Amino acid sequence: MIAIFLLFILVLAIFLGFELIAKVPSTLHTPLMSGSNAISGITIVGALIVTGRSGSETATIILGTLAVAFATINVVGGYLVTDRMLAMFKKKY
Amino acid sequence: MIAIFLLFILVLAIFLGFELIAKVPSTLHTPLMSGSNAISGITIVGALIVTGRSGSETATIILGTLAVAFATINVVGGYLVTDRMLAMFKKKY
Amino acid sequence: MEHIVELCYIVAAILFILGLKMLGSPATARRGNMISSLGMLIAVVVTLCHRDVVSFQWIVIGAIIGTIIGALAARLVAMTAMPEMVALFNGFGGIASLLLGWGEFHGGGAVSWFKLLPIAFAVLIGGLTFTGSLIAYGKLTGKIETKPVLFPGQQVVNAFLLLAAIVCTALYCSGSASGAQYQIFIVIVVLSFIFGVLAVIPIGGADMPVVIALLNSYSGLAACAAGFVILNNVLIVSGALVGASGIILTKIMCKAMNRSLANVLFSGFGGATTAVGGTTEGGEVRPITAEDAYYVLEAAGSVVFVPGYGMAVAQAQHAVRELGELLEGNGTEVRYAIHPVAGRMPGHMNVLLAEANVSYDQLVEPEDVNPAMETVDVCMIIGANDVVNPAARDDESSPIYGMPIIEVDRAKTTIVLKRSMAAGFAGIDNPLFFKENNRMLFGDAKSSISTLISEFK
Amino acid sequence: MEHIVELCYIVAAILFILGLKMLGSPATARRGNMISSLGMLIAVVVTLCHRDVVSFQWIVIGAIIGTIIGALAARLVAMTAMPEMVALFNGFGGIASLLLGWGEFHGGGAVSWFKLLPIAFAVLIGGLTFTGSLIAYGKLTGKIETKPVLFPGQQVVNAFLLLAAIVCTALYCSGSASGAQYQIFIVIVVLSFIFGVLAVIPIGGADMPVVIALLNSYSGLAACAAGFVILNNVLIVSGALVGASGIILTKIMCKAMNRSLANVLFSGFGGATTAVGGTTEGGEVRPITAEDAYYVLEAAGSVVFVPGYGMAVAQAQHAVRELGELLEGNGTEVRYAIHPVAGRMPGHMNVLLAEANVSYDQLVEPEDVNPAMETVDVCMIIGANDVVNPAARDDESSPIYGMPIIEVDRAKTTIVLKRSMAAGFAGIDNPLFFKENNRMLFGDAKSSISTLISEFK
Ligand SMILES: NC(=O)c1ccc[n+]([C@@H]2O[C@H](COP(=O)([O-])OP(=O)(O)OC[C@H]3O[C@@H](n4cnc5c(N)ncnc54)[C@H](OP(=O)(O)O)[C@@H]3O)[C@@H](O)[C@H]2O)c1
Ligand SMILES: NC(=O)c1ccc[n+]([C@@H]2O[C@H](COP(=O)([O-])OP(=O)(O)OC[C@H]3O[C@@H](n4cnc5c(N)ncnc54)[C@H](OP(=O)(O)O)[C@@H]3O)[C@@H](O)[C@H]2O)c1
Repeated sequence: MIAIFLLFILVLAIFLGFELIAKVPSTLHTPLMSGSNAISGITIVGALIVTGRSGSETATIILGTLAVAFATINVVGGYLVTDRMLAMFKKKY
Repeated sequence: MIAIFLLFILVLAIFLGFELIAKVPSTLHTPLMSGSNAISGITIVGALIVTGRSGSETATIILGTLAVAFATINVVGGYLVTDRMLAMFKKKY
Repeated sequence: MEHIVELCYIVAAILFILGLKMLGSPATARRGNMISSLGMLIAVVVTLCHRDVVSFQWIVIGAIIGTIIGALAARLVAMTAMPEMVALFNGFGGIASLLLGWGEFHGGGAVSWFKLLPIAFAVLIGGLTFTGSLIAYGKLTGKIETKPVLFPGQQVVNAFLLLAAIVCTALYCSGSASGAQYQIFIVIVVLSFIFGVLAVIPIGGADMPVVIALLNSYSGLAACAAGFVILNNVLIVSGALVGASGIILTKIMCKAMNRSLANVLFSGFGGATTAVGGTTEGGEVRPITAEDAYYVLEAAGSVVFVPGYGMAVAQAQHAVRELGELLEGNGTEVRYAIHPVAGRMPGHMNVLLAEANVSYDQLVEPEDVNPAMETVDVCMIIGANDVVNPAARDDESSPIYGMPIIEVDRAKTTIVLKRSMAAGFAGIDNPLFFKENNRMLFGDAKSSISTLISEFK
Repeated sequence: MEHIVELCYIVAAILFILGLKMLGSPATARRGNMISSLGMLIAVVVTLCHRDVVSFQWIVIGAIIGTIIGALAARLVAMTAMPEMVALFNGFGGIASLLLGWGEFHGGGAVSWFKLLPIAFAVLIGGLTFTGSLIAYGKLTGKIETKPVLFPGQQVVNAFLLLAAIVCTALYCSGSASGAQYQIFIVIVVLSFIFGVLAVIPIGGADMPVVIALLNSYSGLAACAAGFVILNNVLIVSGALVGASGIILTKIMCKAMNRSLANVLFSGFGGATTAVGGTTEGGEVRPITAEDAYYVLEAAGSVVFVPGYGMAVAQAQHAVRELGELLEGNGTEVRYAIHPVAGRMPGHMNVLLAEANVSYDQLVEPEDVNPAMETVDVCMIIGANDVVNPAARDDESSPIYGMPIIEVDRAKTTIVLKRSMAAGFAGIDNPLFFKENNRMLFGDAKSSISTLISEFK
């Protein structure tokens, strides 16, 4: 049953994603690319759970820590770089 | 946990609904109104389950049958009337 | 099996979504509606295969009755009676949610607040939608007083009832009144009916389209609540889609009328205003005969028709189309400028003109026609009033100030077709009628246009 | 507690959605990005409060390393190096999904196919995204051969590897190879890496932006798969949003280049084409000196700048802005026409001009500037080539026929700034250069414009 719910959520999110992104003007496509890239760093949530679980083997912890590090680069780098770009988009009067 | 999933689905569907409907041009607002009204007849699914369950009391069955009848009017009437309207929207060349 | 049923529900939801998406363009709208109905069919068929559903006798009876009534109603209704038809269907959706909730409660499946609360919501919203829609139907067909019904202490009564509903719901959900739970439930049902009536009677008949859109949204919410009652995904998704759609339509209408939703719901608009109608001040009015109007049209290089509520009253859409074709045959460029709230429901004019077979690419929106209005030779205003009132643009003290209009007063010539100098829906003067380049062609729109047509032939 | 965590995940998902929505307009985009990052923060914090997460030592180490690297990279990267930066970050997202899947598998929580299959997907897509992104990064920075690397039998090798991956995944999920399951898992990991390499090496360096958008979409799918591994809503929703975004961007780019995705991925475009570059036929070319160009600009009432990849190469955006301001001071109307695929990534020109402080309301799209092109006095084409090639409109035999262009050839005068008669990205002739009303201002765009600026002062 959980699988059904997750599938339903997936389907809705895909439709929503298409509707949202199709509206972004080409002006903003580069920041959109890096901004959505940052969102894909959400795997960090999974990495945290795998790493932080009690009683894991060393190998699991190493894998988890690497996952945390890489996902963090993706998240932090992605958001910061997007912000840097967007900070430049200004309207003058 | 199921409540959480359902809530998540609700939230996504609301966002999706707003994105979808906001794009409909005013030309089509009347058919949109009756078309979405027909969709709200989806309660028929619930009505069917309540009515068709085994070993229900008479009162439940009466309530369910009424629900089925009303929901069917909503569904059948709504879709047909929308179709009648939309059949008139034509482009001439 | 269970899983297949659920997967089919997902498919049904996808079809609803695709259907709504395709309703976004006239070219695909009809197919969109069919796809949406296919989704409904799948949802129904699959539910009948559900393991819980074992006895079909009553289902068949209910479904047959519903199908006959629904199909007949959809067939027989006149295009001009669309608003009231939608209101009625909408009410039926609401009562279905209420009955579903009641059946589930009576069936006794409900013990925890987790189930009782959604039932209470389904009943409250469903019942309110039902009676509210019935009142709206009555007002639109003129079967009940269309003027706002206001009585002293109305707000107090409303507040008291709201409190009662909250208390009842709390008692009922907490289960602390176990002996009287059924009685309390009935009270909630009755309260929901009263709510619907009280919410709609203070609203004027002309504001009913807004009310219908809002009630449409409520029927979606009721379906959502019903979805939480029987823990069903597809009800929740469809309900949310409908809820969103109703709210957006409400917002669009309020914005186009330049009024807040609160103003529509609570102000009793349309009660006092009828008195203001039919004023005279403002200058000289220049009437024109159909014959003279013919000469003006005959010489025009470009004509824009601006239809309004009067075209619906006069049922003049076919005549208008015929006139338009004659003009085109004469080498005149013909367009139809449609204001989003012309008429009495959103997209009203579009439906009427579509019925009369006007190609939808001849219809233009105010934003597209306004900028080049100076180049238009003749604007024919057919039973429109508020939507072409320049006071909305110029007169800050006007109640409709700020409402976007079709700026026909900037065209070279305007001809207004109406029966009298009476005001329109908003009940206010229209300075356009007194402009120097405006002519009034008095009389029923349909007969005026028929005369024009006969001049052309 | 559990429920609160899940509710917070819903909030995080809502913030992502709102953030993406706000990215839809330049005025709100920055706030949208912040809202999205707030969602991420909430998701992370709440996960740390999750009852399963008990030891923090390694988490802190990983997070600190990641934050330092990420922040430094984001700080130090030059605006022109954005494409490769995004590629790199993207690859890191992919490897994180792979490692997460691996950790979960190693942790032994996985026994049923219901868990094993998502792990296999997370690993396959994550690994492919990782190596593919690294190759794309290498190609963009010129660290590896940018030309398509094609070898005989490539398709056969790919098909064989795909088959191997399917077989391994099936074996691994069915659990029928219980003794060798770990070995099979490692084979899947290796295969995923090989896939990424093989998928990207046959694609030319200039097509990398499309590849990056596609890999971006894959990293979203990997996150989705990871979400199914740990049964987490927010991963699924965010992954789906990113997946959709990547696919739409890919589609937009392909459409603007008038090529199919299959053509981009498999045709080895850009390998042969460089040879075609620098042709001569087509008529007489009229060079112009900066001084003469100054007189033309000085006399112009309206000027449209059309930047292209050459502006990025020459880093001329600041000079362009300065020239634009001088012209405005001179009473000339100045606009910037931006083609969606000018440059080497979608929106490339917008970012550069924004960096140079050009107000975004001076930027216009092709659809807006084309209709009134006849009224433009001078079009300054700054290192653009394919996006202004009239062959795309007129010459059915041209490989770019059908691609929408900025129709500068219809302007009164055009001045093209480039270094030679060499072709652009598509490697084809540009008839524009031989038109009578066109002048070529040869030389590096930045120095040409600087000369123009000094003339103005
Ligand atoms: N569309 C919606 O969704 C919606 C919803 C709620 C409210 N409204 C409101 O409705 C109004 C719509 O504006 P509108 O310009 O379309 O209409 P209007 O302002 O209500 O004016 C209609 C005019 O038509 C004339 N008329 C009536 N019957 C006629 C006939 N048989 N032949 C010729 N003329 C006839 C009337 O004048 P005579 O009596 O002199 O003939 C009247 O002035 C707006 O104020 C809008 O805010 C619209
Ligand atoms: N934006 C995207 O997302 C994307 C993605 C993939 C592919 N593409 C493709 O990339 C192309 C973009 O078109 P485009 O018109 O922007 O560029 P282009 O057609 O590639 O032409 C760029 C021109 O700039 C000139 N140039 C290079 N360096 C210069 C310098 N320092 N100073 C002056 N001129 C210089 C080059 O000529 P010289 O060598 O003679 O100076 C060249 O002809 C399209 O074909 C598009 O399909 C775009």
